[in-house]
Amino acid sequence: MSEHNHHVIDLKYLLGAAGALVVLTVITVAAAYMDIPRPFDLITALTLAFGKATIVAAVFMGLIWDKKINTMALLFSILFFFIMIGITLLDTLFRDRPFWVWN
Amino acid sequence: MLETINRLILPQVSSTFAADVDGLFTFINVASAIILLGITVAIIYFSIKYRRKSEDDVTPVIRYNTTLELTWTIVPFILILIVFGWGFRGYIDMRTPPSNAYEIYVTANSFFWQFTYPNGVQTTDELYVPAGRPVKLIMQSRDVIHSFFVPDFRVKQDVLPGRYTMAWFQTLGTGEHIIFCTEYCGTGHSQMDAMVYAIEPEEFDAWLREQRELSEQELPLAVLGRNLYQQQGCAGCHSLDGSPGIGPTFQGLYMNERQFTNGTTRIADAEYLRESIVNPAALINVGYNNIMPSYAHLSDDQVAALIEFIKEIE
Amino acid sequence: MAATAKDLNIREFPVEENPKHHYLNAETGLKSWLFTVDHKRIGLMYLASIILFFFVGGVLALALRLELWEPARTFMDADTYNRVFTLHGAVMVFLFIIPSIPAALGNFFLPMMLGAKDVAFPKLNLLSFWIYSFGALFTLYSIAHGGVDTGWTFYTPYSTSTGTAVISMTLGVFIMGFSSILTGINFIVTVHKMRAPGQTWGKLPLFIWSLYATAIIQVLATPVLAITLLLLIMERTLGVGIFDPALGGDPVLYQHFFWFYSHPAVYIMIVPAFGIISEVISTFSKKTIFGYWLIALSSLAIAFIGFLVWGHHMFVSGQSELATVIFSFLTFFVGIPTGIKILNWVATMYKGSIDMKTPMIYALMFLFLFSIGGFTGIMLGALSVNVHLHDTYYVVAHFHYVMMGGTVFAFLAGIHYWWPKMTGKMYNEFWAKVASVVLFIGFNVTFLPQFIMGSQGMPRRYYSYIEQFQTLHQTSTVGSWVLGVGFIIVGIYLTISLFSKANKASSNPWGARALEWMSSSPPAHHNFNYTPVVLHNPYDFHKPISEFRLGIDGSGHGEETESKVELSSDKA
Amino acid sequence: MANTNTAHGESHVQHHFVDSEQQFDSSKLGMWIFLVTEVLFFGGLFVAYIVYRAWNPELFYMSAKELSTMMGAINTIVLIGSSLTIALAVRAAQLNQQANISKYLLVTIFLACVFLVIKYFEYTSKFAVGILPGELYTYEGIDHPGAAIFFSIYYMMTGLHGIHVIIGIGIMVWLLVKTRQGAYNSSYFTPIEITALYWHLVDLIWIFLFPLLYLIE
Ligand code: HEA
Ligand code: HEA
Ligand code: HEC
Ligand code: CUA
Ligand SMILES: [Cu+2]
Repeated sequence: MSEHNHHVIDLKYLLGAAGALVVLTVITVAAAYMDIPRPFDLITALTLAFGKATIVAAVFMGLIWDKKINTMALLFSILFFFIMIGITLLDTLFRDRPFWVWN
Repeated sequence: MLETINRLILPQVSSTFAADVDGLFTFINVASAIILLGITVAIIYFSIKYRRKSEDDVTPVIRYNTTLELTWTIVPFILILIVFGWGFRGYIDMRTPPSNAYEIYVTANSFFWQFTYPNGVQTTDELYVPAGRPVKLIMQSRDVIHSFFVPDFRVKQDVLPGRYTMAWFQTLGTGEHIIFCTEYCGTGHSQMDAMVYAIEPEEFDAWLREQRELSEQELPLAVLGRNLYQQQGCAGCHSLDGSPGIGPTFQGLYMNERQFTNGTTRIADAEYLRESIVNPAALINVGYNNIMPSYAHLSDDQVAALIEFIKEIE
Repeated sequence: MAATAKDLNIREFPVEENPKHHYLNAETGLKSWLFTVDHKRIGLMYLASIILFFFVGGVLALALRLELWEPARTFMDADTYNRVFTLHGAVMVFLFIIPSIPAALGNFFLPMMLGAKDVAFPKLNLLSFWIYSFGALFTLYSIAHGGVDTGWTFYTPYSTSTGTAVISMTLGVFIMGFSSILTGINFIVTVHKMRAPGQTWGKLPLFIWSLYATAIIQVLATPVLAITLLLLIMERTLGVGIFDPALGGDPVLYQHFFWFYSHPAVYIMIVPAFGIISEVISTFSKKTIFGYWLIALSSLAIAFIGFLVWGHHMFVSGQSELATVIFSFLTFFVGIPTGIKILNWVATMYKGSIDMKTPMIYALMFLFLFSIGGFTGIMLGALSVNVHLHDTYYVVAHFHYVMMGGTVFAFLAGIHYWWPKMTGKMYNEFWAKVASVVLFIGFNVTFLPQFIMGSQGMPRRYYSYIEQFQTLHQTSTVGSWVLGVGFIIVGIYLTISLFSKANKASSNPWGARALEWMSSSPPAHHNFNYTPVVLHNPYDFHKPISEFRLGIDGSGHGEETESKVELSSDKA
Repeated sequence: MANTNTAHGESHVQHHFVDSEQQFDSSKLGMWIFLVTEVLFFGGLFVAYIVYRAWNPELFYMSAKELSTMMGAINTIVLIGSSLTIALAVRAAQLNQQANISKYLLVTIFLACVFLVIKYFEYTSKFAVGILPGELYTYEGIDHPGAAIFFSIYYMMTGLHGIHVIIGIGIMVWLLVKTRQGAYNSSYFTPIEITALYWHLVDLIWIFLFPLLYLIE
């Protein structure tokens, strides 16, 4: 039990994670200077950001070794954020498409 | 009998979609009443039948019953699908004006309604529409959010600043109907009512022409001022007979001494009146709030007309 | 918690009746209250504050109703009226009903029902109470500085342009949000980590389940309210323009933000009430609750669906029609888990041994009144009907039926149910029954007419109205006086019960089975002098009561437990 | 069931917990739930961002150009570094290396301050040309009527994030003082652990702010 909770994260994971984050940051900036066409530049940037976020959460925050419930909490918050933005966009993106324009 | 009850609790049916709305209203009421009656009867019956007889009563262990649980999941499920579908259909109607609808522009202000007809005629707090023809309202607000509501038509739509919203209706005949503002908009919210007059289409055309001619005529300044007083909504806040309102009465205002919240006083001469109309925030009368909108967009002639009109009210 | 029952020396612990030492006299003096970390005392302090604010809100309501006696002015002017209804709504929602059941009764009973000594973070719990008080002070400050006239919804752009004390009021609500979040965090962790040995999720009292679902909503929704109010404050101070059409912003976006919190918030108000009803109906029917898991999980279902439907407050606001239709569709689905609860409660009474004590009367009134409130919610969710009824008194009646007829009646049930446990005193049963009937009548006389005038088109937030509605308004006003009389009776007999000597309550006057009843009345300073062990579902009335009083020796104080268990020092 | 190491004498278990295991787990879960509220708190601003971006994609491309990618990138690296050092501080505590706890906390605080200093230079250079939030906005370099809104959102997001950094510094200074007093060791380091979680979240949020605000060209 104790080892489980008080898991001491191996130094190589911590340093590895930091290294990976720096590399990904450099790639993010580089990708921004390349002329990737419109929607894809954003998609690249966000994919990279999600990758970095996963590293931070998994290694630095220790979720890999931690109780599942903590990971669930984080995932829940993200789910509800997506609910909030997703449903709001159903309004803001579709305002100029009312029924009376359809016929 | 349902019809009688409906007449007691719903306003008159005066537009093409009112009947459908009332139908759904009745359906939900009846369905709810049946379920509620069931629940209530069960509660009362159980309370009497199974009342405690002694402190040692032993009760059976009943933890679950799949049939029952399924029943009271599925029956409500079916009911809500019906309610959704019915409401959806009615709503689509309300959002789909026929393409031949007669278009009127509506501007909401704190606290009055302005209606602008295709030929440029403007009215305030009085909406004339041709009876039996579809009418589409294209609405915008000058300041905060208001809402356009005619109970007799079952029509309601918020009116927003910086954007058009739309409502439409078709009356079933001629008649007068009240318009309410149903989005809270401040001090005068509950006085922001107006009237719809549905008149025969021929009569309507004649009315529209007459208004057009009237507005082109040369009128004496004070008369013009009186019209502006109605059209610009001054009437919503300023009375002419001394009765208190959202703003000070115009009765006896001219050349009277005014007291301001910053402690100064001033005689209400023509220049003061002009300033009060164009830049009302500059001096605030004691006992009133700084809520009068600026009328800087009025032309000099119009302001002059208003001042002449105010002068005459003694 | 990992230990199984047979490793431990389990035995029955008898309850001490009329204890000399209990949490109320463990320490004395004002300080022992203001700086206590005892969840029971914090619960009582919340209870006192909440009752205070209910009366403030109630007196404002009486003033509103009185003003509506005449179509035009009765005794206050339009600006005052607007401030009064805003304050009534804000006080009732943010200072009374949101903290009511969770922070007062929940704080008191959640740890006891889990057999724990306290919530997981007692200091945070105290902090949460102080934050609440601090936020309440801001609200009082804004009253003193001219009040607020925006309605409790603070809609932009009106709220950014009106000259009243909007900033201090929103700041107050913002601060109280943190109090609500802290309570939520505390409850979630406590339920997860501090259950008594043997108390699996299937043996939790339903009140705990409902508080758990509520806490999830609090934690997920309240931060959005906080950021919304912060944006509103920024809008007023810096003119950031996100909600201001003049700068390219969008006022409807504000409404999304506000209702993303405030719709789930209505379930923060009602779900704990459901928990009380489960306890009361089962206890006074002396019968196993029918459909335990469905009642437990439907709370979570309501919490989840509740996050998907906020736009039903915005059907005519100018949001896209696509969103409107989807919101309406989703709205109805809350009705199903709610209905499951209601019908399971009714089924619990079947073949029970029903004892019509005051808490039970309130619970049954709840079933009736809340169902009306719920059905009229369905009515409002129906698209074409909502267009007609939105922002009329029909909505006002709907939400008073659910909040007052629902939550407040359940709250009254809860207070009467747990009064002997909290205070160690019994109240006068006769007067309690009289009051409940007076309240029931008063409530319906006040709010039934509002359904009718709303259907006829009477808009809400109206200072003056057309004469056609006068009779209905006057009926409603008379009803509000009856309500006032009812609450005065409640106040009198409860106060008397506190101070008279002859009415000591026994530890378990209703013969209930949940853990809180296995402690003395009033409970000991640390709730239990042993570590309770749970074997049965809390509604297993067919099991002898002695099997609900099991436990293991040792007060469960950390140090003592540790001294008993062989400690192995391990290098992590 | 309580395998707690009490070798260091003093017990940190509060009376209502059964053992320190339960106490530690509870604190950690509590912190994670608090982080959930933080995600949704910032989430509101992200919603505003996404909605306005969907309405005015051009504006967001134009405005992002005004921000200094270099400064943003350096700050990203700085925060990543600080995340590493605070993780190392936790590790040091777990291994009972008192001196290292202080050392890593100090570095973390230093990096956090670097972040703020860079942010300060960024803000002032914007203020100088009249890029201010909302009504105060006077800059004329961006030819778009909604430009003020982008920068309102920019200031709200980075400002709120900055406040979190400042709060983080405050907590870490307090941890440092307590560490020096010998309050933490391998059997009790909960405050360091949960502060680290908080700090990582601050980092996480910046990881999204950086590409969204600075990089969309
Ligand atoms: C405790 C608070 C509470 C609760 C529990 C509810 C519950 C519900 N509410 Fe209510 N509501 C409010 C508080 C609450 N509401 C407030 C404060 C406002 C106004 C805010 C303002 O503008 O100021 C409001 C406004 C409001 C509106 C907007 C009205 C408008 O402004 O136009 C709508 C519209 O859909 C709505 C719907 C519902 C629904 C569908 C439920 C459902 O959860 C109800 C579910 C219950 C049942 C359905 C009854 C039991 C079920 C059965 C017995 C089974 C059989 C069921 C079926 C056949 C369906 N509510
Ligand atoms: C928990 C929520 C809650 C509760 C319990 C109540 C309770 C009551 N409400 Fe409330 N109400 C709201 C929440 C609540 N309300 C909200 C959110 C709004 C919307 C605001 C807005 O539009 O922004 C609203 C709006 C609202 C309106 C509409 C105003 C308008 O739109 O113009 C009305 C009008 O009748 C009203 C009346 C009442 C009445 C009569 C009670 C009664 O049930 C009150 C009963 C209580 C008492 C009667 C107190 C008893 C006390 C005494 C008897 C003490 C006597 C004291 C001394 C002598 C010192 N309320
Ligand atoms: C929204 C309500 C409102 C409307 C509409 C309104 N006013 Fe006013 N008005 C006020 C208030 C309130 C005051 C007092 C506060 C102040 O001095 O600014 C006032 C003050 C005045 C005064 C100074 C009166 C005095 O007693 O010193 C004049 C003149 C005036 N208004 C003219 C007009 C005219 C002309 C119109 C229409 C073109 C008009 N107002 C429309 C609310 C309104
Ligand atoms: Cu205009 Cu209310
Ligand atoms: Cu709702």
